Amino acid sequence: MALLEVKNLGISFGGLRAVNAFDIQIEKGQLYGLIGPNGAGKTTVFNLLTGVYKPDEGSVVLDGVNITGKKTIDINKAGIARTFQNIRLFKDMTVLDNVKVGLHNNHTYGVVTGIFRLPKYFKVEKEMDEKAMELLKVFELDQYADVLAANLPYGKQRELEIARALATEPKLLLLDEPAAGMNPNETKDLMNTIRFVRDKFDMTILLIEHDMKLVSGICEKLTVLNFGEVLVQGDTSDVLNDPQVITAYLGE
Amino acid sequence: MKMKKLLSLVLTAAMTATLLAGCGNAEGSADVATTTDGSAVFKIGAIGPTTGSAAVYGTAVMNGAQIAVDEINAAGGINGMQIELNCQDDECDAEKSVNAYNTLTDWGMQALVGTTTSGCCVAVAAEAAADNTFLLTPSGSAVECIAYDNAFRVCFSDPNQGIASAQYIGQNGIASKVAVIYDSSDVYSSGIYEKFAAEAANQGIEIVAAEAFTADNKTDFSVQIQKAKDAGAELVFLPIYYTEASLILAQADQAGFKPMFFGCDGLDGILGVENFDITLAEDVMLLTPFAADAQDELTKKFVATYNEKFGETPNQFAADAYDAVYIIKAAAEKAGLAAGMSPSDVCDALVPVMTEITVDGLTGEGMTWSADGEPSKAPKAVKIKDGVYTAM
Amino acid sequence: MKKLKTMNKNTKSNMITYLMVIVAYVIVQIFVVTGNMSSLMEGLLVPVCTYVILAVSLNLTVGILGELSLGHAGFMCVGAFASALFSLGMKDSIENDLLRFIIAIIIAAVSAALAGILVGIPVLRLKGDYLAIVTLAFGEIIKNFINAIYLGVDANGLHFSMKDTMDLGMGADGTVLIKGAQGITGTPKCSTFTIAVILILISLVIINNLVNSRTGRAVMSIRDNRIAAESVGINITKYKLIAFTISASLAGVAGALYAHNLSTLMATPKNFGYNMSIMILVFVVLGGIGNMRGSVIAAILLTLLPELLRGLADYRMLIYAIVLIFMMLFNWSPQFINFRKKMMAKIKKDKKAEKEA
Amino acid sequence: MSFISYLITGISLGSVYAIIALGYTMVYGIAKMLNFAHGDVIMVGGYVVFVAVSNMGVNPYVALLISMATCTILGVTIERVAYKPLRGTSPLAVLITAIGVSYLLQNLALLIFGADTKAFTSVVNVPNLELFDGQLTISGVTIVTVIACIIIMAVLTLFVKKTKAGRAMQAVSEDRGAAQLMGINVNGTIALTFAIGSALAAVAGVLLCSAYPSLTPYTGSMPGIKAFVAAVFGGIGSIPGAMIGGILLGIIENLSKAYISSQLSDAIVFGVLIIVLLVRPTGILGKNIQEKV
Repeated sequence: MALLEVKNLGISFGGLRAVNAFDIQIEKGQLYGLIGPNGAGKTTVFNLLTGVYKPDEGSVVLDGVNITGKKTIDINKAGIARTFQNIRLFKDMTVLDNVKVGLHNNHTYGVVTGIFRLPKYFKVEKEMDEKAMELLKVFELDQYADVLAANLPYGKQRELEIARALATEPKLLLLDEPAAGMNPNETKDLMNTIRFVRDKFDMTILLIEHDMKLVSGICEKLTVLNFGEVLVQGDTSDVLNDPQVITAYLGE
Repeated sequence: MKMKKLLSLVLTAAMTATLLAGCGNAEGSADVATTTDGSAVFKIGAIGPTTGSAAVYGTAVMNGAQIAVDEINAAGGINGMQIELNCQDDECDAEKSVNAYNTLTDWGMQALVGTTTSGCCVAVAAEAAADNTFLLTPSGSAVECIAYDNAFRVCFSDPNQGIASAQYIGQNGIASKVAVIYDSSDVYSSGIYEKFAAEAANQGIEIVAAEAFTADNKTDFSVQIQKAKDAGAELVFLPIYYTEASLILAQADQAGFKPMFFGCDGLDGILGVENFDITLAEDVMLLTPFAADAQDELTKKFVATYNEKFGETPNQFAADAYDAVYIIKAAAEKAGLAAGMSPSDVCDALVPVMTEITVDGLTGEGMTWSADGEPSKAPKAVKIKDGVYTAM
Repeated sequence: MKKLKTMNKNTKSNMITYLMVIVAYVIVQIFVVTGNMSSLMEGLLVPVCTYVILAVSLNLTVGILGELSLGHAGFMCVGAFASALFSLGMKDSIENDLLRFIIAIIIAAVSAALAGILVGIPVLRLKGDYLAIVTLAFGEIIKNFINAIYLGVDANGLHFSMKDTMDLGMGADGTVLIKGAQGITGTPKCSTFTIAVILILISLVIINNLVNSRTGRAVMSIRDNRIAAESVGINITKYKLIAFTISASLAGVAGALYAHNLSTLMATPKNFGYNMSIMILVFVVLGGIGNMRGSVIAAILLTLLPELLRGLADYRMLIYAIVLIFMMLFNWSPQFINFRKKMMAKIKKDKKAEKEA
Repeated sequence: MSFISYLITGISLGSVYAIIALGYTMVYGIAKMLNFAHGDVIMVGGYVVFVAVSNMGVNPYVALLISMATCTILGVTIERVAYKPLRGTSPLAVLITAIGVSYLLQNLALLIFGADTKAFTSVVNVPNLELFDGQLTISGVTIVTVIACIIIMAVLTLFVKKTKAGRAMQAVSEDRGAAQLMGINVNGTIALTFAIGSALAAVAGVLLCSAYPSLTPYTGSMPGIKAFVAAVFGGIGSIPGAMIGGILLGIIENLSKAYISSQLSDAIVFGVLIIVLLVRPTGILGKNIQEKV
């Protein structure tokens, strides 16, 4: 059974059909790409999967659990974490704290424990620090641990978002244009990092991307979205050579 | 980082300055109480709001006290001591009032004229009792203002005014259906209203409408007026200050409602509102110990001096404060106060003689005091006729 | 304003704040004991502490939670009345002043926290200026409501009315505890400088520890980016409410201090209205949003300022207003900040030059 | 009959709130700041007319123009000195500065005019309207205020929609940065907004004092807050919203005074505000802006 099974997902905004009859199946460990022209509804799909929007119809099943229409936080707890197209970090918090927020639900103690610094506080905080530093090291962010997130270089901010998402220990990671705004060298590094993350954490990744080099370089399967509907779906090389896709991208 | 350092620096500077100021003051109070030219002085403090929405009352108290002090000093002072007056603002806030009181203590105050408003007075009275400082409030009318042995007042108490008003209306058969419009957020107003309502029952007066307003809501009275009108009130009792009363009179006129109006001492001053259409106040009755239009020499002189100095007609607060200073003078002379006494000694000397003195003032002739601090004087009922007060 | 922070730096900075408070306390105590303190300053000690607690507690809402609250005085009001009522009622039953006051403070904290939850649940769904205006509205409602409460006790038990004293219908032996606009009179004066400073320290410890805990991080993540916080599984409503409630509860503690410092307690527009809420906000903004030490300093300075200006008589509040505007411009205007930086740089340069010379 | 009477007085009170709220809402919509000093500009407007009419014997209508001119200059000066240097920093900083300005104006007025209440001579001399044999009286001020309110709202709406300066305002209000890029003089537009807002404050001050003829340095503060509530009620930033919010507020206030409790009317007004905002989080006519993810 696939890790993520989405069937017939759809939503309208004031009469406008943003996403229609969207189906996707992602196997565990896959690196899956979601592409399409601007305005095709890719980010809307992410928002539907993560509960930012409630779908008008269709179902989303993650690892056998139906998460259709659930709240964002419950979906995160069920195992989906994401990054954002326009970076959304906790800007006035340190890099380390950004990741520690991600660890929030898996390393717990109560409000009172925190306020009175009971022994459990020190134990759990130590665990969190270790775990967070481990994650930061993956992205070579450990040297920036005490820097405010807002002061990080752009590329590093994107990586921090991924680290924060990973901290929630998801089953499925959604990356929304992770290479946007990066130069070719940074993109190359990012491709390696994404692959490394997949291998190290045994992660399943769904990503939206415009950079065809990145998409063709790392994605195993692709879904092309156009005007809110699935145009083509399949193995990366097949999809990229499909005439419909070329037409959709270049116009007629 | 710099920001923090800067702030810390400012803090340190401020703390040092504060403490130094503190030292200075403390030393100052230890000085022998003399004026610059070497003659002995008696230090009177006054507290009232001179800023904030109650500023008009505090300012009146300060001005009234100042006139009395100037007169007394010109006439040779108290037992040869010149009076020094120090007025402090309390913004009509109990906490600020205590600050003002402490400021005066630092200055070396020997007797307090204050505070002006009831709420603040209750707080300051507790402090003054703890320090054993003599307190004479010109206008703090709430019962608790003089709960302590060292506290006396010049004005009537709230219950007194409420009962007297109900009795006056009932005994003279002025009206049987009465509406009350009062300020429920004000100690003075709600205090009078409660006693009035209680006494009204005894006098066979029916209260057909009791409508409140609050400090936050004192511009529009159309509803209260309409309700009084609908209830068929013959008389509207206004235990409130003249600022709101002037609005009520104007709005009642606009609404075509023309009952009799009856008020307490707070209403005095209504004719002095700059630019007020005094025809609106025609036939308004009030119980007041002071009327700026009274024809006795004392009042005429006071009003003239006040007008000349401050360009306004004095109200009852100014008269109370003026009397307060003279009352302190009378008591001090009776007790034979000498220069350089500590505030506590002054208090011990003044308290017992307060029940022995009789003072003729602006707000009453032959005023005497009981040991609980209440004055005994007769309220005058006056009616506004052709824009002037006339005795009823 | 935002500085590099590390765990260690944070702890260090907090320690400096605590130390500052303790040193200030010791210095002041020395002055008091040696009799070198003016009555005015001595009288101001407890109020200053009250405002410090109010400022740091509001900073939790404004700086850490990132929501503008204009109703903070309302929670102070709840705490003040609840604790004063308790103290007045138990005056004879609990002889020990300190014990009674401690219970009163706890009652104040709990009742204000309850008010915080009640207000917080609807309010925290709103955003920005709309949230601000609704907190203002709640603050005014609390004040308005308390002004209309009459509560008395006699042999038959408690009597309650929203109209007037006569409506209570009490027996002859009854005493009125809350008398509408006249509020509560005769609260025992239990607030001392020492207790007040201890309460400041407790408030600071609670807030600083909270900020550096899992809960605090969750709250700050909501402030920085609500959507991202949700995406990593932070329960927005829960953490907003926790922060808001703790903030309200500490305001209630400040209210207890306030109530037990004056023998009269009335809910006037001046002390519990939006004016006061705004005044507390002024402390927070002037001291630096999210900066607890700044709040402490600003609250001290701005409470003392109008008292130190008493010598100016009529011009006092005018000067105060001008100083306030100027301080805001000095602390916040980009031009001023640049100017300050330049001056700093110049001074440093001069010093360097001096050294080299 | 008394119900209708309460309703009419409510509308009268509400229309005063509405005029003040119009100024609030304009400034908020364009400068995105809560100008807490707005109520005090109203008070200044009132005093200028008072001095001109009572002390100098100027014709009331000329006095109104003088007052509008004074307030315009005052408003623009305040904006230039106190608010502009803080543009682009935290909105809280501007809010606090506005409070400082509010204190400043109140205390200046206290020093210049004293704490005494001044009885304001009504500028309006329209006779009262008596209906149903005098059972129902509508005062002249009410009629004038309501009409003035409608005219001002209409003119403002036309100004914002049809003129170049008005469209510039709209642009600045939508997106300040983009407006700047399009060559709109943002600072000029904001100054103009303050000028108009303050001129409106003068008119509001005169009508407020004509309806409630008592003038003190603190006259403006409570109506200012109420009008702010009214502006939020109607949807802050929306011109018709301010009008609707103001009038509704006045009606609710008077009806709750009449039928529920005159002591608790403020609590009820604020309670209704809270309920409205919970149902419509941006007020009655406010635009609901969804944050894009």
